[in-house]
Amino acid sequence: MGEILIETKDIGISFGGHKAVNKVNVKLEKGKLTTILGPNGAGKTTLFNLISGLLEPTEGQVFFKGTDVTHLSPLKRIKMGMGRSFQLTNVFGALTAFENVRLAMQSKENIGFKIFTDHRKYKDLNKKTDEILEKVLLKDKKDFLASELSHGEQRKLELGMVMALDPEILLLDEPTAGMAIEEVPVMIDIMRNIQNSGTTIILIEHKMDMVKALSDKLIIIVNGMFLTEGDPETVSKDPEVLKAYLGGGVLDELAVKG
Amino acid sequence: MILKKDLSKNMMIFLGLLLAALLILPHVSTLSTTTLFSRIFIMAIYAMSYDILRGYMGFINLGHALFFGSGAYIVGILFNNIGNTFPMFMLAIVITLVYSSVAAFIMGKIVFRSKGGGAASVVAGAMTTLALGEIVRHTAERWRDVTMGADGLSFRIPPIFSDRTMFYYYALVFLIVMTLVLRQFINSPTGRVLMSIRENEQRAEFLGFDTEKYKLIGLQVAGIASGFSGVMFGVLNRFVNTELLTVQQTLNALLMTLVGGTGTLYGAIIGSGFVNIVQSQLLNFRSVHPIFERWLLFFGAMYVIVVIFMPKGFMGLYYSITDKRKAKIKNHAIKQTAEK
Amino acid sequence: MDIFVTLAINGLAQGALLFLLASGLSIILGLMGVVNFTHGTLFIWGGYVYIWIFGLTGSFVLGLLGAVVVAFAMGVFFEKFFVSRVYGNVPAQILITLGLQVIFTELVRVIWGATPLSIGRPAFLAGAWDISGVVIVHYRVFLIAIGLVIAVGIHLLLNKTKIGMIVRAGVQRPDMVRALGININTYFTLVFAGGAALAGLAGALYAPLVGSMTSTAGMHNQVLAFIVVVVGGMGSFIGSAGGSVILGLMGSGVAWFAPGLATVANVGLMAIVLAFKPSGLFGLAVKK
Amino acid sequence: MSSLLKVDNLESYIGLFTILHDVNLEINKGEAVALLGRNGAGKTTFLKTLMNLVDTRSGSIELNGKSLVGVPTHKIAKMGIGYVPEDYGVFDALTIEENLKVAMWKEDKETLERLDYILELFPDLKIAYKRMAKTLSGGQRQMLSISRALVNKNQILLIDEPSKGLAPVVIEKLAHALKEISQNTTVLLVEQNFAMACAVADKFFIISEGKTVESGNIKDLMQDKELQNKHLGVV
Amino acid sequence: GDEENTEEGPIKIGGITSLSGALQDYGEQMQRGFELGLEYATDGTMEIDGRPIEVLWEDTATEPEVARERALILLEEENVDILVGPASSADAGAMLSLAEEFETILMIEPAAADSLTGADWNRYLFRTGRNSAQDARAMAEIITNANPDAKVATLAPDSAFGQSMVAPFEVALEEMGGELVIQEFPPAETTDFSSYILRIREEAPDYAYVIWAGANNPWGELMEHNLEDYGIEITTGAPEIAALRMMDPLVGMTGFTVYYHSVPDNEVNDWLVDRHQEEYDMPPDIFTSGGMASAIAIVTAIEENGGSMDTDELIEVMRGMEFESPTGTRYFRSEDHQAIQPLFEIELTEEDGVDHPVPVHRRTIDGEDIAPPINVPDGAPR
Ligand SMILES: Nc1ncnc2c1ncn2[C@@H]1O[C@H](COP(=O)(O)OP(=O)(O)OP(=O)(O)O)[C@@H](O)[C@H]1O
Ligand SMILES: Nc1ncnc2c1ncn2[C@@H]1O[C@H](COP(=O)(O)OP(=O)(O)OP(=O)(O)O)[C@@H](O)[C@H]1O
Ligand SMILES: [Mg+2]
Ligand SMILES: [Mg+2]
Repeated sequence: MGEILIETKDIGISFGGHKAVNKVNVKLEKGKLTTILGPNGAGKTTLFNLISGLLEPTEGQVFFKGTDVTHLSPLKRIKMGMGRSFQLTNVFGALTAFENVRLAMQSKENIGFKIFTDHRKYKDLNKKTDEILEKVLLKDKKDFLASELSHGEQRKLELGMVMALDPEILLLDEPTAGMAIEEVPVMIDIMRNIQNSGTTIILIEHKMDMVKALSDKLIIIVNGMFLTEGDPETVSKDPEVLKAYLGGGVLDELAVKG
Repeated sequence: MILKKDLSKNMMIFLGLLLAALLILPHVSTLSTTTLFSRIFIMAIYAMSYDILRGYMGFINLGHALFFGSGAYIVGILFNNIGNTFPMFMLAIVITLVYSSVAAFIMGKIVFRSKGGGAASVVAGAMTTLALGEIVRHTAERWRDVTMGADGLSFRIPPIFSDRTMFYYYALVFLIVMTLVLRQFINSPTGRVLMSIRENEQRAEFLGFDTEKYKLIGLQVAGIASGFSGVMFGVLNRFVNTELLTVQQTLNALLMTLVGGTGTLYGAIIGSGFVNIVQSQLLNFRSVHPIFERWLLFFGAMYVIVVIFMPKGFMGLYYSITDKRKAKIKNHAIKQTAEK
Repeated sequence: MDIFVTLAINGLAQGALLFLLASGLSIILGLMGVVNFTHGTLFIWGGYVYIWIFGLTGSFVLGLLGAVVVAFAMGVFFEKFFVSRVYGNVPAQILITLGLQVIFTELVRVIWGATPLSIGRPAFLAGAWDISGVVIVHYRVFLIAIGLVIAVGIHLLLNKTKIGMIVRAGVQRPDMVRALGININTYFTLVFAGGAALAGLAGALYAPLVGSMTSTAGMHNQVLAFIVVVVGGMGSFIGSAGGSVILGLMGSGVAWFAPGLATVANVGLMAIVLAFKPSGLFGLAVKK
Repeated sequence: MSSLLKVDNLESYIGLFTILHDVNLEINKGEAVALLGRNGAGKTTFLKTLMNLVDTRSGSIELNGKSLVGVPTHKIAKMGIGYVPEDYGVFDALTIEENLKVAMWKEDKETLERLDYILELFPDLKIAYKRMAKTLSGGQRQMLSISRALVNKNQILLIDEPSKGLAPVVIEKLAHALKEISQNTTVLLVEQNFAMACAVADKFFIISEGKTVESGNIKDLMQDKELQNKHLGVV
Repeated sequence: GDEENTEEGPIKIGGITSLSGALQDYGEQMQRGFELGLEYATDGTMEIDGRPIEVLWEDTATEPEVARERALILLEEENVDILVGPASSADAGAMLSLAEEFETILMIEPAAADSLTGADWNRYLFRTGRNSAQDARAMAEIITNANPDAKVATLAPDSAFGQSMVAPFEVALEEMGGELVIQEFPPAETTDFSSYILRIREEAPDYAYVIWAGANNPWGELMEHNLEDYGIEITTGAPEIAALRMMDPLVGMTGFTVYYHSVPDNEVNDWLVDRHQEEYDMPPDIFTSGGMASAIAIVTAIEENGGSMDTDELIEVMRGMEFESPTGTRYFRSEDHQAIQPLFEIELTEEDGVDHPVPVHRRTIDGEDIAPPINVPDGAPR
């Protein structure tokens, strides 16, 4: 096994009586693309929230690069090199697409609290922003307010923002939900490139084609508990996984029958 | 300066003419008009400081008057108790700077404790600041030996300020300088982060911005600007009472920014001009027709009309014209994406 | 000892008055999320209409009824033509309602003059019991009773019918509520007007308590209502009731033990509550 | 079969932007129709225009021969349209139960039976029945949103990307259910998941650049790789 | 005080007071009184030595900044010779420096804060109205007159107004041999006075001096707590008629008043009552009387100055000048320009056909006996 970037130890959280995540132990390797799979409500997003610090666990610990970050604020974890996207689209509605990405870039460049220099002076920042918008297919819409974008376009913007952040490890929560099928290959490309540039990606995704094409490892979570893990091929044939998550692939049959 | 890039040629000419007009104004108008304009300039800064909070940070501060009123008190108390000299004025500026930033820091620490968006938290913030503002007002009211409470503190000012025409120019310079400074602040990286916080604080935090710090800075800058305008207001009026610390005083700022257009900075200047001139005109109309003895009816109607017919204020009207041009380009872009 | 009993009873009665004052706002601010600065105006209109009708008819009940009806009608007018345009936009709400407040307060002066009008309590509610030094004023007991009736009534109305949930849903996603086939505008109008009517009732009940009504009484009472709602917890009607009682008792206590703090006690409490529990004292307890 | 929904030369706009330029389509009673197209093509805007959540500039929309243009949204809904918006439109501050209650027009036996059926379909909702909707996971929100549209007896369902965020098993179940529902209720489905679309719909329309550009039988589209490529990019 | 204006054209008086806002009522009364006062003092001609008098009214809206701005318009654009008003002490405070700057007399009426003719005094300020200290001394005088070593409690709102009424009272009372045993300051908006009243009851003073202006008042509660049974006598200054209407429970009380239309007995007042009744169909009120007094003072001064409007001369003339008023003769004390005037001891009685307790004259308190201390700053230019 390669270097472990993130490790959870018996991490868990309960809301009232409900254990959304229950003693989960995962090790996320550097440089690998790991996909977390599980039925709706399994606790995937909650696990992300625990790792990224949006929620504090009721039990267990999170380690990031060997440091115990369990009680660190999200901000500190981000500064340490963690980045995440959100399942429900979460962009700055009244700012332009460009500004959305530029802000992420600004944060990454760590310009700090400059209160009397003009933001437009940072030319290379603007250039890099344009590049990213081009990558996520939003070049033409850079002057649109984020709220004027269609849902799929907002998902792309969201992706652009985390790319600009260029973190060491990237937690992506269903980045392609609602994206046009035609663009899935582009997204796969983008993610491959990110990965190749040395970023570790952790993905939550329901699109199996994409998952199989990209993942080095799958982790299956059901009912808040770790079920199994392994390489995509093996895991996607696991009968338990089929039952709990994948179903029988009847969709295609249905379609054929009409 | 980037100013050049931002302004079209027509705009530059317009601003040049406006400045020229303002420069000769005192020589062609009555003293009371000159004073009205001094007041407009000073209130414009107060309103701009409010717009930083409201328009750029999305934070409704119902205690904002505490900075403004305190600035006026600081200068008044110094003049009254130590001496009405220019050095005391400078001292007042320094004390106001320190006081405002400390007060803003404390206010921020209390108000920004609870994070998150939603109408409920906007209201919670508004009510917390209202409470803080009221506490300051009550403190001033109780500290009667020094502040004279609601009856007010009248004081003498240094001779250098006593010429109204000269003071008009000071106020104008003050306005121009503060506008440039605040503008620069809005355009700074920090200013941009504030806008992102307004849109979605949680997201800003997950982009790696320490949102609380940024908000504190924003509040401090606004507080200081407001405090400075309070100092100038005190010198203009040579009088200060607890009225300057009331919620009503804060709401005046809100009104001015809304009339001018929130989140536009310059809107506050237009708003200050409009509101102050309307109020003064309505009082002038008393002698025209007795119905204007009930001028408050019209003043109230102005609030309502502005919100209904000019929800984005005067600057909003202006932008909607430029927007139409932009819209064309965007419509084009919609097609282009679709074609790909 | 008798002093403390007197203070406790007065505190409760004060709580009842605060509750009446805040109940309308609790609905409008808490449920609809509208920062309504016309509350104070509706309150004084209630008081003036009561005095006017009471003067004409001599009937306490007709006076109250008149106040409620007029305030309700004003509420419909405010909501339909003004407030309905600014849902979700707090600053615009503040300004538009403030404008209406200025206009309608000035109208009070035009109609009834700026001079405070005095008004006595109806004969059957005048007077007090003095039980060995403990003074219990009839009218205050009456206020407690009315407060209870209103609290229970509105609570049932909001919880046993769909009104409460529809309005809460409509505040968050008016478009979606409409897309479910509900005419949310009518709900908003009725609920706003209902809140307005309660403000009017509060004004009508307040006038006989303090013995007069004046056009300047609105602003202070309005701020007080805001404080009650925020301290109790926005969005929780019962929270407002709890907040009222706490503020009422605190008022008595502070006035006795630390009268120097009386002027800031309410806002001070609000600041503390908001700083440590922004959802208000009863914000969570009630809404599980 | 009689036409249920008929749209002609529809043009609609948001603020200063014209989004739909020329949309034409006709749906008959009892059909299940998929509306396809790339991101930003105008699918969502079309559904919103039907609900009068987006303004129509010109053209006509008729449901059972009655024009919908300019009719208030709530009245349109009451004509028997169930709507599942793209962003779920869940009421966060209400419980699951309340979300469903708000949606119900009446609480008669039939409605309650439908409710049982729904909760059977999405057991997740049943478990979380008394919980605030803001605590739901992404997929559960989608389930709730769909359920809300199903509790009433509708003539037509407008569903914007139902498969988004749902696990494959659930998509499967949903597809079955929609297929079943489409026996009695007309379904208009916006989908990016082609398999799902094919599983549910009989007919399709493709929107591009705010215009309807293709239509036909979905089986033909399944065969016609070229057409798929041109408008959907499916490989 | 513009020189060019002195001999030709009308005499311009700027009336600036609260015609809207919180003190609108006071302002309007004063306005009426002032106009009637001019009529009286000029025998209906509205002229002095053949020069017509023109009064320009401005509304302060009861806001100091507005007051200042409107005053500036009067002074600068209208070139008024003299300013009169306002109702609110804060409005007055904001205008003080303008009087000095424009070297124009500001005749303060009815704003009552002591500082206006005290710490903040300048040579252009005159006040026809009484100040808080005069009220305080009248009250102290009445109490000690009845009970030379009375123990007294005060109940006043926790505001500039309340404090400024109690502070001079304490001084005056002590000076006259009484003792102020407890001071209660409920917030101005209080609707539940019980704690404060109970504390007073515990202290068992001989008198409770209640100072209250405002709609929510303690009268009812004071009665409910039966202070009389505990040997505590309630006393206060009888206010304007609107406020008297709320004082039904206090019938029988002894106190003082500045003015009530049936209290003073002199021909100015007789004229005022008749004329006011004729014009407005109601009796004049406190601030009407004040307004009239200020008008008479101004006319008297100009006449004594031979019709000249020269400010310095007027100031000289007015120092020590006696003038008539509806409450009797007053004079401007030359040290601080405060009008020294009589106040009245009264008793509230019920009267048929009147909707409020009527103050009945018991005794006139000589102005000299209640002259307030002089607090003009030492170095102030005279
Ligand atoms: N605050 C909360 N209170 C109670 N339950 C919660 C809360 N937050 C989440 N849950 C529950 O915890 C479970 C896990 O939710 P989570 O969002 O992690 O699911 P998920 O695996 O991301 O699902 P999906 O694929 O649908 O997004 C769900 O059943 C959800 O309803
Ligand atoms: N509020 C708005 N203001 C301006 N333009 C908008 C607005 N909403 C959407 N648009 C534009 O309208 C076009 C169509 O958007 P729509 O949401 O209907 O697309 P869609 O087909 O549903 O796409 P997706 O598959 O991404 O959901 C897009 O180009 C978008 O930029
Ligand atoms: Mg999830
Ligand atoms: Mg869409």
